[in-house]
Amino acid sequence: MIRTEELLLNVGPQHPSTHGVFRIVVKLDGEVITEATPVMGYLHRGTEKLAESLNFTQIIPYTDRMDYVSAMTNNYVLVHAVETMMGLEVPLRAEFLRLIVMELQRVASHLVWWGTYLLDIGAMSPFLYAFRDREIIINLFNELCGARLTYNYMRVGGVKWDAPPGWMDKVKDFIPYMEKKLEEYDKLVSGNEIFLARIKGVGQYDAATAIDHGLSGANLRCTGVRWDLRRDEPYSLYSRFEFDVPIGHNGDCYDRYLVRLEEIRQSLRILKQAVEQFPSDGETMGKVPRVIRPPVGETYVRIESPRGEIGCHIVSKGKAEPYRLKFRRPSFVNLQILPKLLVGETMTNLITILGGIDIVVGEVDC
Amino acid sequence: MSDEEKENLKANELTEQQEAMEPKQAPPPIDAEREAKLKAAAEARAARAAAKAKAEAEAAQAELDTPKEPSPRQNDLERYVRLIEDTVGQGTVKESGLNELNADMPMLVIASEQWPEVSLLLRDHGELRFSYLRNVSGIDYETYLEIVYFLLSLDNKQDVAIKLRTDREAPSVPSATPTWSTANWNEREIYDLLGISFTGHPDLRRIMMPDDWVGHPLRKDYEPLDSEV
Amino acid sequence: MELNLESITLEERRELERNVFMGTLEQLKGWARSNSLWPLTFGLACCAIEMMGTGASHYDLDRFGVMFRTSPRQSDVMIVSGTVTKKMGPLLRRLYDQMPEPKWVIAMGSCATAGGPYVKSYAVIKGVDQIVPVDVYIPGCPPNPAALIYGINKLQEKIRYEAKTGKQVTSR
Amino acid sequence: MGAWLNEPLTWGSALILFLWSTVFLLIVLGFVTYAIYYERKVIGWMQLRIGPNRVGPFGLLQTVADIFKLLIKEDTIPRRADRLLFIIAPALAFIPSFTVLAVIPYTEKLYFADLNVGLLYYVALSGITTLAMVLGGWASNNKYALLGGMRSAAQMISYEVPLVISIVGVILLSGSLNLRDIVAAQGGGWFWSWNLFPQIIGFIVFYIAAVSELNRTPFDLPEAESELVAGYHVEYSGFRFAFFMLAEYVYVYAIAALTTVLFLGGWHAPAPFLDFVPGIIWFLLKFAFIVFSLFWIRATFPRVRVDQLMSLGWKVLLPVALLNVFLTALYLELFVK
Repeated sequence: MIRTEELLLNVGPQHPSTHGVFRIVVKLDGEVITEATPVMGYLHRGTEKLAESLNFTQIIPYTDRMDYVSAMTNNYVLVHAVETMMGLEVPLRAEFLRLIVMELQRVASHLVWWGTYLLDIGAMSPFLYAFRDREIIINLFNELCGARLTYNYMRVGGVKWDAPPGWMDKVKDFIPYMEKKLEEYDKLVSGNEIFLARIKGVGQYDAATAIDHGLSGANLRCTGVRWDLRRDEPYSLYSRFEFDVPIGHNGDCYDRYLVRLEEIRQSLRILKQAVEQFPSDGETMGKVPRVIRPPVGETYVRIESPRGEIGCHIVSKGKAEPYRLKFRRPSFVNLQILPKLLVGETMTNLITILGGIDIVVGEVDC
Repeated sequence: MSDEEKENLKANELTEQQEAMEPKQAPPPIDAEREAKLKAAAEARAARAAAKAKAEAEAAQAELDTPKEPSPRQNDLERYVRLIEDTVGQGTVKESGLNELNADMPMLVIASEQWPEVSLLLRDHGELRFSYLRNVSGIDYETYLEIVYFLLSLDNKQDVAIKLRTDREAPSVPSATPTWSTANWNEREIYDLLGISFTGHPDLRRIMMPDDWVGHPLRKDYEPLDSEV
Repeated sequence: MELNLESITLEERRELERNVFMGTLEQLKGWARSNSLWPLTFGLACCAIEMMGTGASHYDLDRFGVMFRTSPRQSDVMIVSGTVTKKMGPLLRRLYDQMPEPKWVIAMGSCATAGGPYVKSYAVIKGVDQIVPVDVYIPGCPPNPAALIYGINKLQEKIRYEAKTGKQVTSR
Repeated sequence: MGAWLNEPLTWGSALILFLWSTVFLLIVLGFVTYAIYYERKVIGWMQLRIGPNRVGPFGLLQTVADIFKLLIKEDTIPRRADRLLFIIAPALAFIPSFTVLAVIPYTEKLYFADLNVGLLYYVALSGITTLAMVLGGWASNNKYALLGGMRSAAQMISYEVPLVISIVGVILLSGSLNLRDIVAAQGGGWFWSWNLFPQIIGFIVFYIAAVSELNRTPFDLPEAESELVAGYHVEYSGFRFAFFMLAEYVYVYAIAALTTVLFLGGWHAPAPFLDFVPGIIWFLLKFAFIVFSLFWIRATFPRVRVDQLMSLGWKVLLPVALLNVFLTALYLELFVK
């Protein structure tokens, strides 16, 4: 008599493809998943509690470490929230610098995603190509603010450092370089039969499901919902620039892949215009009181991070420290759809789907 | 502000700083000079407070004098309140207002018993269609706990914030997970960190902290058990 | 040359007593171990991205024979790259226990060294050395890839030094 | 060498055979050492890296250090593992991989065993390694290892079928299972008389199936790093792990040599006027090219999924291989007879 039983498999927290310390407990019937339970919190560091005893300038470095692949956008959401509350004016040059670094960061973040996703699927080389090009952006940031990953660049009312001489030219040179490389990547990967067979039709969901689960970013756009906060709720200077919001139609991993690649192109397009229009001189720091004390009340601002809608909810009691600071982390919200997608898939597709959602565990757990 | 006043202010600040450095219950004055100094400082402080109060009063007066432009969102707010009160019942909306700090986003405080009904209305009503739940925040206001749902209608491009309030001792509100799946993990997180239990939630477990963790870290009176580790 | 056996110190005598052959064998082992440090892919937080960057084209850890292994059974050194939370601590210890001897630990970044910016947090372990013995601490938040390479070089130096002299640099 | 095999076994001949195989083992070990080094270097260059360059001149001693370290590493056996099977598995993986090398002819003179059923012998023995992987995966008492072991069993059995059938065309053309005869049949003249061109379909099927048999990218599912951590050898450490790696690279050697023999004309020069170059050089050149192409593929392709792997094996490769046999037979029947 042959007895069969389901296999309970622990994927993570130390697993090469969970992108950090994330764990999924899956029930396997052969190689088919019958139930998946994500377990997180292995990187829960209590940022929100820590922030309650720090003043706003001191919180900025913590936002870097939340989504460490895209630190600049996280910087921005916090300073933007405080500026909204206090009604501060940001000098044009500073706003341009912010926008440029945010778009560069989007390119860098998508590159990391691209490389690691291909690594998950089993191709080694794209990872190294992606990191080579990311290294250029990192070097640009390093020149600008002296850090490679956690920049602590933006301040309430402006930015900390002005661009060093010649920096903008380097950005200008980078754009055509990256465009050329993107074509190369397309040739190398996007048409690969094995790759297409691996991701087409995998992890499919429709727009209603995506909205119900509160997905944002490429995860929402891949279903055909044209929703990009840069376009629909413009912040910063995005209304000045021309760019498209790429959408997919099938809502599968392949569409997510295409949308992200296209987003890199659109970011480069924005960058090109921003570098053109960059004011030749001006202040990089607005008129800001020495101690930043937002008025009593609360505000919720949201911007488009590479992973989706990142929001910041500040409750202030008129002190230099926030009374309560809550971040809406796109990775955390996007991940919720995972258990639903995994049922009935094979072990191999688990990796494909999880990678396609593009999470950063620091942000999931905060 | 004239130069003289500025100097005065500076001097005041200095004395205040000096005072701050001294212990709160100052020892009885020994010499006259010191006594005089303290007295002067106290006087200056009183004067400053008076000036400040006056300025504030003036500002408030000025605000009253120039009536604010009615916000374009005012109509929306009234519409939401009317719709909810008409459909669900009078007294469902306890408070309502526009949040000036947040581009006049309408904010409604809902009686938590009616929340499941209201949530369905908000999602499904043809005029509202708040199908997208952006964020759920939990806040500990020391006297009560508050949960804020930030909703968005992708069709109308309108947003609204819904607040629920509950007491601190046995905090419990109905869950919004049956309406928006987004609420699932967000509510679990609030349960974990603030200790609010959501009735009707399909899977209310701790999400961030280990299952055997004691206490709810985001409460204002939270004391960690093992702060040395 | 005449050797005065009376005047040598105790330490020197111990050194002499160590068999010459054994000495070279130990050195050979030290050479092999130090040149083939396979770290466990153990990305925790921000530092993991820099660790990945160090493995990538620009810095290329493969030059030093450092090859990331995913199974703890096949790895020699654990690079703790990031914040260790109280939830993660027991698992980290278990992974360390699964690694075969001889094994080393590099605490990469200030979080792993002493809690870093999260030192006041309720959920973070203030230094991974409370759980596992650490050989090399690398400061930085996150450390530059060059700093990680320097840390690995220091660990190699340590392994060779211990093999050569028989002394322990750090207590375990 | 062949002569020794036909004589009655004496102590003297046994000793000589033993010495020969030891020498050969060392050669194979040398190959494995430098194949790994070569792989790391080549893939490094393809990925714009440098690859190992610190240990010894140009990093030449890197693999030596790696192997030595693995040998002196602590040997762990999980407490709840099946000890006997756990210990047997690495040896069982290595022994057949080394044994199959006996039938490979390098030149007309240089070969170890002149078996009439050389090809059959190779295919039969190499199947045993699958067993070792399943055993290792099972004995580890680890779920990832079990999944890896199961995958490898399914994969290797599925791909053994097209592998063998793709060779049938070669056997038909040369009319022998003896590898020396197969090479001899391809000789005499230009490179188009090699089996590569008449048997191009067979070659493609053989090559794909061979990559799969080797568990290399894009068919490295049994040890898929990003899914199963390390697959069937996840619990193996130290020299037991080294044995698995050794077996893997010896198979690279074996498959590269077999491809050279079956399809690339063994020791024959590509053109008659190049005959002055010794045959062994030609053999090594072709052999090295095949090894390189295996590494090249590894740096290029992503991994396929289990179900796609199976359908490729059964639905595409097997029918194509059968078609190839049919076409070859038809050709022989119509034009040669």
